[in-house]
Amino acid sequence: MINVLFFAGLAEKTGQREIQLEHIAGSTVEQLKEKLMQEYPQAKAEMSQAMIAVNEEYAEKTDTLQERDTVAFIPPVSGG
Amino acid sequence: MINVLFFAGLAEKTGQREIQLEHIAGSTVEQLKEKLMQEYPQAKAEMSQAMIAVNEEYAEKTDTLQERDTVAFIPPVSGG
Amino acid sequence: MSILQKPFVVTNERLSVDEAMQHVTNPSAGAINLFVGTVREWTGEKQTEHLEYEAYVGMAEKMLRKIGDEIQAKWPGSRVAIQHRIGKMEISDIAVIVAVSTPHRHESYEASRHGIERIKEMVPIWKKEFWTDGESWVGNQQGTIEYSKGEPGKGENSHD
Amino acid sequence: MSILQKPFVVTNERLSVDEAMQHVTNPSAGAINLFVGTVREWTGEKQTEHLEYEAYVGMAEKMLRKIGDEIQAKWPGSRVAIQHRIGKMEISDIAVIVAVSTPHRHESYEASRHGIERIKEMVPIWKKEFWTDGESWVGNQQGTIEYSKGEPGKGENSHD
Repeated sequence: MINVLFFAGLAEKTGQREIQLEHIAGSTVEQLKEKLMQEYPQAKAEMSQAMIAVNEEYAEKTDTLQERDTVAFIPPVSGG
Repeated sequence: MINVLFFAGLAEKTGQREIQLEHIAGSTVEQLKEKLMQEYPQAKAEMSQAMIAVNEEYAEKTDTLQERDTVAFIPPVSGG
Repeated sequence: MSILQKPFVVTNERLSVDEAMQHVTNPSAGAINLFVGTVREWTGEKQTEHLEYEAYVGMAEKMLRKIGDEIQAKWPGSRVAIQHRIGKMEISDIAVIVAVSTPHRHESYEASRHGIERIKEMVPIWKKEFWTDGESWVGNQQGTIEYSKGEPGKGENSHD
Repeated sequence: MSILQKPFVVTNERLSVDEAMQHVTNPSAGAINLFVGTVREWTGEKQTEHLEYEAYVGMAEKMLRKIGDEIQAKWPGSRVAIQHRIGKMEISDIAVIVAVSTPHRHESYEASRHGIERIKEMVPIWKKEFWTDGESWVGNQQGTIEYSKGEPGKGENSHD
């Protein structure tokens, strides 16, 4: 199982802050992103803009996901 | 009468913090400085390095002093 | 122990410059630079009523510590504290404090500036503006910023 | 009324960054930069035991206000407070605070930097170092700085 987090505008667009996905381990970050863009078409633009963090570190598109990873979609940040 | 102030190292060298001088009005800042360098030869180096303020504003060498002016010798500053 | 006693923190508590400064004060320091981000009322013609900040707290604190490490590596002898508030904030409230001490003044400005720029680049915190005429998340309205690859400031196209 | 309620002040009192910041906080500000000069223990091989600052107080406060005016003219919308402590100070004590608020962060750094540089150029305040092995007034030991003409930063040879 993999945990997925949404924040800010992306949480509003998906209507979710956190979801669990089975049978994703072994996919790449990019594959997960594409899957979720299909599942939440209303949030497609925001997802394509988002960076991905895996276990609280920014990840590359080609990184492979593992069982129990936490994946976070990070919309463009605006802190400070 | 003109009031003359010394600060920091210059106060230590002259042994004075404040002196009064008569018959100086009409002289330039530079003339006063030369007179005081003769009067306090032990402080000559410090005086030549000092800037002069008249009534709390930096003055030019050629400015003319007037009765009741306050003249301050400002050694190189080191605040901050 | 107040949470503000952590030098790198994302918190709902009000921030204090005195407390932030205490984290970096030390006998080797001759200069401390404190950058304080406050809630501004006017942005051009638009009036802010209040703001709300949201964060991915665990990762955000980790990234703040990483920025602190970057600064200490780049400016030897420096000490750093970075504190960010989240939740609802009113006009003039303090949203962020970057505190850096260094032996001499020049580096304190450079290092502090590096800190706030990196926060705006890589720390997962988001600001929602509540204008008098609507609300919006800041940072993605334009669609001009695309994070295509990896960590901001390291990827090839991380920042517009 | 505490003397720290004056935005431009030279005082024997301890300085407070919270109080300095209050002078510049306002709804148009999105950024506040606080530069804090503290007493450093080590300068190369030399160890400071304590410092003493002396000032020509009336003129120094006038020059601090002048620096504030310069900043407000150069960075419209900025607000400034500059406070300098005098008398005996121990390691890590705050000697000076330059507080500047501006609408955006870039100018807050620039304006604050201008403030501290001008202080070191033109404000009649002097520092005496009490080292573990002696004492000396700072600023004229080298004999390299000569103020030949008029106001520093305006005369032709005002600063080395």
